[in-house]
Amino acid sequence: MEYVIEMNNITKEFGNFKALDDVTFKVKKGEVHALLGENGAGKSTLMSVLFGLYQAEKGEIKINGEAVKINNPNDANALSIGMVHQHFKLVHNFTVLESIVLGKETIKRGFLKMDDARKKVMDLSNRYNLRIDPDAYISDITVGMQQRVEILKMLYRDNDMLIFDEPTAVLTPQEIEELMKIMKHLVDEGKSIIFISHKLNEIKEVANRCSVLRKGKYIGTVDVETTSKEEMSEMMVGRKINFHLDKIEVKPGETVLEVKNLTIRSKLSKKDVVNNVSFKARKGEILCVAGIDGNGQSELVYGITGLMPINNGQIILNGEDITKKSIRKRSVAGMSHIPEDRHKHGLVLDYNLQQNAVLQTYFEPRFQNHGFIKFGAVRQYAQKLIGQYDIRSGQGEDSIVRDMSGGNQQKVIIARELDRNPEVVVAVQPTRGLDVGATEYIHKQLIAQRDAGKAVLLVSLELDEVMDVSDRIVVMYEGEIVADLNPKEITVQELGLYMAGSKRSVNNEKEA
Amino acid sequence: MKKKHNLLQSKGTSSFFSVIMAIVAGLLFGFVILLISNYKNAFPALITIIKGGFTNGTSGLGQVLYMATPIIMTGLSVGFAFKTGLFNIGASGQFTTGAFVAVYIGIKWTFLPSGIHWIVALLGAIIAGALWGMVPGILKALANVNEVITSIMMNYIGIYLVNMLIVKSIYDPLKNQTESVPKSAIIPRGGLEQLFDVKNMNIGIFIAIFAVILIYIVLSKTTFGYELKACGHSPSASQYAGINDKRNIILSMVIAGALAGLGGGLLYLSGSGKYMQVIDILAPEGFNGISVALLGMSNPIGILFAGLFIAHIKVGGNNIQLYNYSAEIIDIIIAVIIYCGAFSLLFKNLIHKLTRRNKLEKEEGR
Amino acid sequence: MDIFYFIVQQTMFFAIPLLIVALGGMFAERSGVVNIALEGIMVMGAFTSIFFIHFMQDKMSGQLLLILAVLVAGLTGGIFSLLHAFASINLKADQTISGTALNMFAPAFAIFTARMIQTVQQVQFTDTFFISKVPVLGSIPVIGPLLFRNCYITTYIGIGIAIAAEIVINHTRFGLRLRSCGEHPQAADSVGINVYKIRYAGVVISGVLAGIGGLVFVVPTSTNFNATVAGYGFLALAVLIFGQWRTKRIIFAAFFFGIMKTFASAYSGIPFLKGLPISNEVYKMIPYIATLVILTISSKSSQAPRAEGIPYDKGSR
Amino acid sequence: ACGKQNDKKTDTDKTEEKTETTTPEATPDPTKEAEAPKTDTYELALITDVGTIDDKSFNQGAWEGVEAYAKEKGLTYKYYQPTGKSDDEYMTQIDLAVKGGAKVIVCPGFLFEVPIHTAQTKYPEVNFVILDGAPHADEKDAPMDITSNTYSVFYAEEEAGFLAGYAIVKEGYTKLGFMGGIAVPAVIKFGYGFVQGAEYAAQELGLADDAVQVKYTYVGNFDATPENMAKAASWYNEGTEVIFACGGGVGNSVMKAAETAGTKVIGVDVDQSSESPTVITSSMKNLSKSVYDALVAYYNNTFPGGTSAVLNASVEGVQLPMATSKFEKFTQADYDAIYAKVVAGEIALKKDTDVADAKAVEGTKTVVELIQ
Ligand SMILES: Nc1ncnc2c1ncn2[C@@H]1O[C@H](COP(=O)(O)OP(=O)(O)OP(=O)(O)O)[C@@H](O)[C@H]1O
Ligand SMILES: Nc1ncnc2c1ncn2[C@@H]1O[C@H](COP(=O)(O)OP(=O)(O)OP(=O)(O)O)[C@@H](O)[C@H]1O
Ligand SMILES: [Mg+2]
Ligand SMILES: [Mg+2]
Repeated sequence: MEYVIEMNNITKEFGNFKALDDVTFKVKKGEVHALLGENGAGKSTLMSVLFGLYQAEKGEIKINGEAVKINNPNDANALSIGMVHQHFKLVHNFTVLESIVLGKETIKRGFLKMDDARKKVMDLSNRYNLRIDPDAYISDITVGMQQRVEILKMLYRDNDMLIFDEPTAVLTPQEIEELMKIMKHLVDEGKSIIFISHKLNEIKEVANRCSVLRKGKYIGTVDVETTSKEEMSEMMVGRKINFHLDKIEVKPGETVLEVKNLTIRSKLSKKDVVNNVSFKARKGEILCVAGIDGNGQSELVYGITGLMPINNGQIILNGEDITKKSIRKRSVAGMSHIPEDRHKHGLVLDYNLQQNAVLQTYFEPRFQNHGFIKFGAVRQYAQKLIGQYDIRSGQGEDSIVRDMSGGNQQKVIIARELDRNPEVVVAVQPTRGLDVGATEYIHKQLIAQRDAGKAVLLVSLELDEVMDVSDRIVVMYEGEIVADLNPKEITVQELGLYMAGSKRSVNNEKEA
Repeated sequence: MKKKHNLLQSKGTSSFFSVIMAIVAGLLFGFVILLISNYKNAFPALITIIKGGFTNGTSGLGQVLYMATPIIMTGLSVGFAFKTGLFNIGASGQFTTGAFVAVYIGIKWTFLPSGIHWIVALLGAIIAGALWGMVPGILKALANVNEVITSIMMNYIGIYLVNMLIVKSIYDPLKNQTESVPKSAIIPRGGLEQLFDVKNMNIGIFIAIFAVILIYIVLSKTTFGYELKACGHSPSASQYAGINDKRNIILSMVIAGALAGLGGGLLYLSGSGKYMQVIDILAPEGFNGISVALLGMSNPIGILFAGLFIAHIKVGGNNIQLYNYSAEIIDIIIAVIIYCGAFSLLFKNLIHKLTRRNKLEKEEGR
Repeated sequence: MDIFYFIVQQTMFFAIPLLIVALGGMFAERSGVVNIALEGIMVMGAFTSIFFIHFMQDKMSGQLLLILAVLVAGLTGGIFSLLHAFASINLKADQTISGTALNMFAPAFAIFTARMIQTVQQVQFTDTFFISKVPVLGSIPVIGPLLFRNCYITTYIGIGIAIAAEIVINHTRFGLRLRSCGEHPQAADSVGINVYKIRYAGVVISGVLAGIGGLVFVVPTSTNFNATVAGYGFLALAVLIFGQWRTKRIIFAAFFFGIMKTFASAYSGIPFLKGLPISNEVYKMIPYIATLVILTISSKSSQAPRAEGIPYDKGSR
Repeated sequence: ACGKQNDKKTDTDKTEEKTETTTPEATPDPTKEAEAPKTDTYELALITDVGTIDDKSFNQGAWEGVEAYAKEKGLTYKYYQPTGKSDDEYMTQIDLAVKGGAKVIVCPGFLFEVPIHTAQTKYPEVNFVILDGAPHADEKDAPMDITSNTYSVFYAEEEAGFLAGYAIVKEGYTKLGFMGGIAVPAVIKFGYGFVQGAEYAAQELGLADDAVQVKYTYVGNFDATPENMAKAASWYNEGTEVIFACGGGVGNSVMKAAETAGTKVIGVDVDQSSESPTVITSSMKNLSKSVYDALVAYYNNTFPGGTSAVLNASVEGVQLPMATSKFEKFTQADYDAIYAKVVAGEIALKKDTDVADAKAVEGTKTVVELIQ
């Protein structure tokens, strides 16, 4: 009984599209098994089949050597399989405790009996060092805690086989580190883990073996220790990936975007989530705003782009004060925005690709004439973007965006925002959840913008990205800018200290 | 061959087929009811229903157009709001206030020259309906109040207010209704009364068709429509794109209200001897508008045909009284047709699957 | 004091049916299905149950008959609502479609069937259910005249339903699961909850309650049933939204609306309102205007169940 | 073109009428015939107005007259229900009824005034009975214009109301209410008569000044609604003993309120005693009898076409159904006596056209409290 999980010759179709084509995937007991593949390769789909969310058209699943049918998550659960989904499955107005017990409630005569559950959850929380507040509402807790809730959900169900679908995409470096520890701890206890990630460093650190999918097909399984990152990524995309970003030196030019004493007060907590922040972004420079999630970066961007009203301060774009200007005016004045939440802000999911391609430009004369849309021009433009940015989807420019894979959805946004020839690009986590190929591509695009003399304001939680791409780094901590750094002069460790608030080099001068 | 596939694939066509299926199902159901209540005449009665407006020569057709006009307008109102993500259940109140202002202007502003009078009265109806739609719009945009509930409230406020105003201004106490509207405010016949054997046929239907085309163009061809639909699908993404979503919510409701208000004006200025009565009943045209919009799949052109169709079989339903069936059967049939509209998704997916398979096979072969 | 008791007693007649039906709507909507068919379901429930009373009143009378009728009404509503559930859950159709269809179907069906059976469309019934004073309880000072005189057993049924609804929604496993389906069905599905089943349950409960609400609406206010519930289904929908989909607030909303309605229709018998120079039509408008005003003030944070109105599709992401 | 065709048709029809052979409207248009080959024909027709045929009131009363006569003579009969309320839609029903072979069409309600004005010339061979109205053109203040194939019937509702008001005060009640549906002439006349009847009885009984109080309102609809029921309940709660519920379904709401309050109701139009035990009497106009009589006249070739009649007590156009009334003090003899006085015209009653509101018809013994 070598394998705890065996998925043999799995084929899964969506309509006529083969998301999985004869995939074989085997996990040994007590290992962390990484699953690697480009966006849309079928990783989540494969795991959903294992977890009973989807039924495969062909193939068989063996758990502990026995052939099983997994028709729904209950079956999976009964087989001791648990899953942390790529997009968390938590109810926003449930408490942490309710979220964990949902589906496996302890009851007495039909009534909920939370006390036992609470005890068990708190025990688990302590044992695995998964810190949570059982009575907090999901909508009020950080993404990191949400993830811990998801993990506790699995543990609460006494699952032995744990699936983590891109758990690190939304975590801060510290949280990632913590998660790695937890995973090792879990494996030490004899549990088996499937770990999906696009980040080869993480796979290198935590995984024992790694299986690779490409376009729905199984490519192979390798031993992580003996395989280099380059080899793995080549397996994944079918070509060599250049991990080193070629960046020519560019001398920053004049200031494009200036933020002066920006303050934003939270409506809920009445706290200054952005506190007297000032900085300048110059032509030919990628300025990165680093920081742990929840330190005011999102609000800062909302304030700059106009999605949130600000309480104090000034925003100046190319010498023009845009503080009170509408979103549209800012956009026309040359501000591009790659938003953090692509589903909420970036795309009208029920519009097709063409319609989304002109979301920021539909009113320009090239796309409309006296208020009438020039459909031919829009189509051509969408086709151009598809070609240029390698956007893949079922029906080309007519695809409804909702049906597209996350990576390709992101590409639509990137294409749209960069192709507008902006003065400044405000990019928030532009590569979140993207595979290495796509990430590389987007980084290159951002650098190209900078080389073309644009200013890029990059907000990222990923230290690698911060260090590799940016020309200058400002670090935000509790709403304030605590450091203004040159990436060539600091180490990742140092940066981490600034982010954690244990070091600061810029003082917050209220009067300035 | 290619052409045919494109045709089948196009959303419009598969919607059309599913509507036809729904209609067939509804009629079958109606037939069963006819059989149950009196099997002897069931068949000729069914034929009469299907023939609908074609039964009585031009007079039947005229009747269809007359009946269809107001429900096309309220249908358009509801359907337009649907397209922009709002559920305008308040078409009834907008219809009533529009009708009142039209009738009021018709009766009181007799100083207007006759070529202008009716136009001003209809404009009044449009404005009144727009205002009535604006209230839910503003409350939704600025205070986050669900438009369904405000529309329901506005329906009742509308009916009571209009009743009060009628009694204060243009009341005929002998008949508990408004006074009659002078000829100058009646919508012109445009020669239609000669084409159709209905005394009071007028160009209202053309005004409705014009509104349909206008809304169709606005929604599908203009940037304004693009914005409105974007707000309907995703307010947050629209906001991100610099679209003023609050303004658009208000505008959507204003336009929806204006359409329903115009419907009220068109009906009560039709010169058909229709009077606004002082009675505490919500105008049924508003709720029929929901049916029309759903049957027309919120597509303006679809709504036009849905309105005509419902009027058509209602005329048929009226005629089956001669076979001793009660006209309620028609409501049952329409209900079933709308219900079967729910199957359209199923049907559409089926067509989609079939055509896609063909397409893929073809592509593979290439 | 008398007039105060009177107002409370009258308020019950408006508030209780609204309450029951709005709570029904709550179960559907918090499971994720919008139910605008409440009006139609009320009509159906009232129709069959009043018919039931009509036929049975020779053989029995009083509270037993009424309770049986309540069961009939609930059963009818539950069955009728299955149509809505089927269309909006299985067929994943737009939920206004079947709602509108049911609203249209019910009165036409009631009239048609009544005429088939008894040639007239009104269904007559004899009211043997009125309780002028509940034994013992009716004699308690203040509480007695307030709650236990001039009433119907349906009032207590309504209050019982409200209490049960609060408990079920907030304190049972079913309630927890129901809420999860209305907020995030994918989450529910991923922990092995059958979203379809839960939603069916939600819709059927709404049907049962709306059916009962139809009967409860008719019994204290007329001597026959004439295929209409006078828009109270839509008002219940409004109460549901006014109550922000929460039991306690719905109770408040229903009684608020009920008391406004009582003032509006019984002002001529209420001393302090009688003298005011306000016309009948204005009084009629007041409940609706008051509701609008309160909503405007209180809606900023109102949030419908997030997944409400969105058909759940296992495959969708 | 159409107009001409119509003219031709009526010409042929007229010639046919002379020969009096087949049903009217049978020959002229062959296409129409072909389209509807097998429809049954109905000789007597009634078209409902706002209410339905079984409204327990106005339409139903008229329908019962049609039904009674038709059954008696073995004639075919049928009612038609308009799809909407407008002159055109009523006209459509008249067309349909004619197509259905109607010889006599009964139209209850003043809403038919304009449509019948059109129809009486369009279908000269068909006879029309209009209740509560008289045909006139579609213009403001147009005078009555009635042709020989139309018979217009009004009722002296004020007399019916008078009888009810008189009887109820004689019975010993002094706290009264009048709850009208909508303020249309018939309803107003009932109301005024009711107040005047109460006053008359109070005078006879020698009651103190202002001894009889009448709450008086029009609720604005003809439906059974909780609002109407609450309104009635509030009156009863305040001490009102009897309410004259004068408006179709409103009656059901009032009866309900009376059932719970243990008070009384006066019904309207038809004998409503079977609706509820609280109905003490009904202020009836003899709808069915007048329709029946008109039909008898038609088949005896004495159809009073071209005239408009007001059916009052003298022709038994109004009454209280004494047999089903639940009076304890007010006797048949009392009824006969007062009825005779009304017939004799001894009592001058004010009508809707005479005074502005019900306040103006109160007397020394009666106070009317108008509730607007
Ligand atoms: N419900 C669905 N309906 C249609 N197509 C789907 C569905 N779910 C997934 N797909 C398609 O199947 C393919 C595989 O998707 P999947 O989510 O498994 O990719 P992934 O490897 O997890 O990618 P990512 O790294 O972006 O998460 C994609 O092309 C996607 O568009
Ligand atoms: N995400 C959240 N964040 C903060 N507070 C919340 C959140 N969700 C709910 N609450 C608050 O918690 C309380 C309980 O919420 P819940 O949704 O159970 O409603 P409730 O008050 O119990 O009403 P009902 O009993 O009628 O359902 C409410 O007062 C609500 O305002
Ligand atoms: Mg994935
Ligand atoms: Mg709760």
